[in-house]
Amino acid sequence: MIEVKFLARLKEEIGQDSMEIAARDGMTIADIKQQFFSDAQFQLPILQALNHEFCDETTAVSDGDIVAFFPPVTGG
Amino acid sequence: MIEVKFLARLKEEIGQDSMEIAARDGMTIADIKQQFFSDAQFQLPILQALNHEFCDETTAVSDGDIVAFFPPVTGG
Amino acid sequence: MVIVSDAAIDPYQLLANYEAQLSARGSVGAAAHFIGLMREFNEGDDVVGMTLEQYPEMTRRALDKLRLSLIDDFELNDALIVHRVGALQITDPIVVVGCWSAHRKAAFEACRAAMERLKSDVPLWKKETLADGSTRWVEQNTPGY
Amino acid sequence: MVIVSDAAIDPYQLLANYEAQLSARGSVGAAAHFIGLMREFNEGDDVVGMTLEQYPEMTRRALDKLRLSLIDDFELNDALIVHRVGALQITDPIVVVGCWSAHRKAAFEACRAAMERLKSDVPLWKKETLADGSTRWVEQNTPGY
Repeated sequence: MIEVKFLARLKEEIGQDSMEIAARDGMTIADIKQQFFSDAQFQLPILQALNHEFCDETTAVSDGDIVAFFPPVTGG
Repeated sequence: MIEVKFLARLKEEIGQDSMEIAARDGMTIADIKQQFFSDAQFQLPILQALNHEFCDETTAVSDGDIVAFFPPVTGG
Repeated sequence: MVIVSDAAIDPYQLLANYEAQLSARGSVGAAAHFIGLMREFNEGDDVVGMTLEQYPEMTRRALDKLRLSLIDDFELNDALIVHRVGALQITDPIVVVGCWSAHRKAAFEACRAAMERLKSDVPLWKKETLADGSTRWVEQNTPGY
Repeated sequence: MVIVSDAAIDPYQLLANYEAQLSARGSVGAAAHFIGLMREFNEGDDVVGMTLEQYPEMTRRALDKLRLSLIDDFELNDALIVHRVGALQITDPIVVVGCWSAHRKAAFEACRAAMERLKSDVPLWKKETLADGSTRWVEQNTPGY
């Protein structure tokens, strides 16, 4: 399984902070993003992290990974 | 009279921190500078202030003024 | 050092304490510090409160990485980054960046770069409460340059 | 505020106290501070002591002018400049510049500009004591940009 996390505004829009999905061969971050954020309601850009490191959409994911989606950061 | 002050390295090189000189018609800072610092022993540049404000050499001086000479500043 | 705090912070106490324990203090000629404070306005609106959300498993790691990048890139003696999370009030310090170096150029540049990197590389999000009780996510950062 | 002090100063206490009494604190979103500290080396030599000479009738006036120029040029909420004079020891703070503004860009730029202006517009001179007991006037400033 892959743990998918949603943070900040996305957590509110998705309505929960994480869920698990099944890993598939050749799966990338973009595949997961498509699954959750294809609706127009989601403002772009949406950023992502794999196992707590920023990454880009083309990054491959596999069983046991933790993927997080979030809006551009606004700390500081 | 004009009070002439020497600061920092110039005070040491002149050997005193101030002296008085007579004011003359048409006198400028450059005239006083020439009087004290024509010797090669004095490293240039030498900066100046008139009545506690930075000024340039062409500034006119008159009776009662306070003129100060000093090396480039190195505070901070 | 990196600190993520859900309680109020005292920037000057943190900076003073951290500086006091620096090794090789005699080689430090410059300290440049930045403190971000909660304003009562943003993008033209009155703001009465703010919550800073983090990605807990990632925030500290990202701040550690940022701190090491500053020390490396600007040859600092040391750096301190402290960030608030949770509920903040007007005038509360949000972030503290402290940079110590031999000469002022490096400290100034590192401190400013720290804030830009923090605003792109660290998973933190601000949610503001406005005067009418409504809330909104801050969508973009004020330009730093 | 401007302070010229012939006694040791505590930069963090000075900054904390000054910030606490700022008017309209809720409009302050950024504070950028610089502290210059006495290093144990300069231009490749070991330094054991330093004396800062001033032009007493002029120093404070020049610092006041500098402070007002910063507030004007960078639209600061406020600024604090503190400078030591007299005999300093290794690790002693020499100068403190505090800049408070609505957004970080102004505070950063004002703080850095303050140090450059201070190093050209304020009548202060450093005299170093080297390890062998000899003294020398500092002839030039380290580049700030």
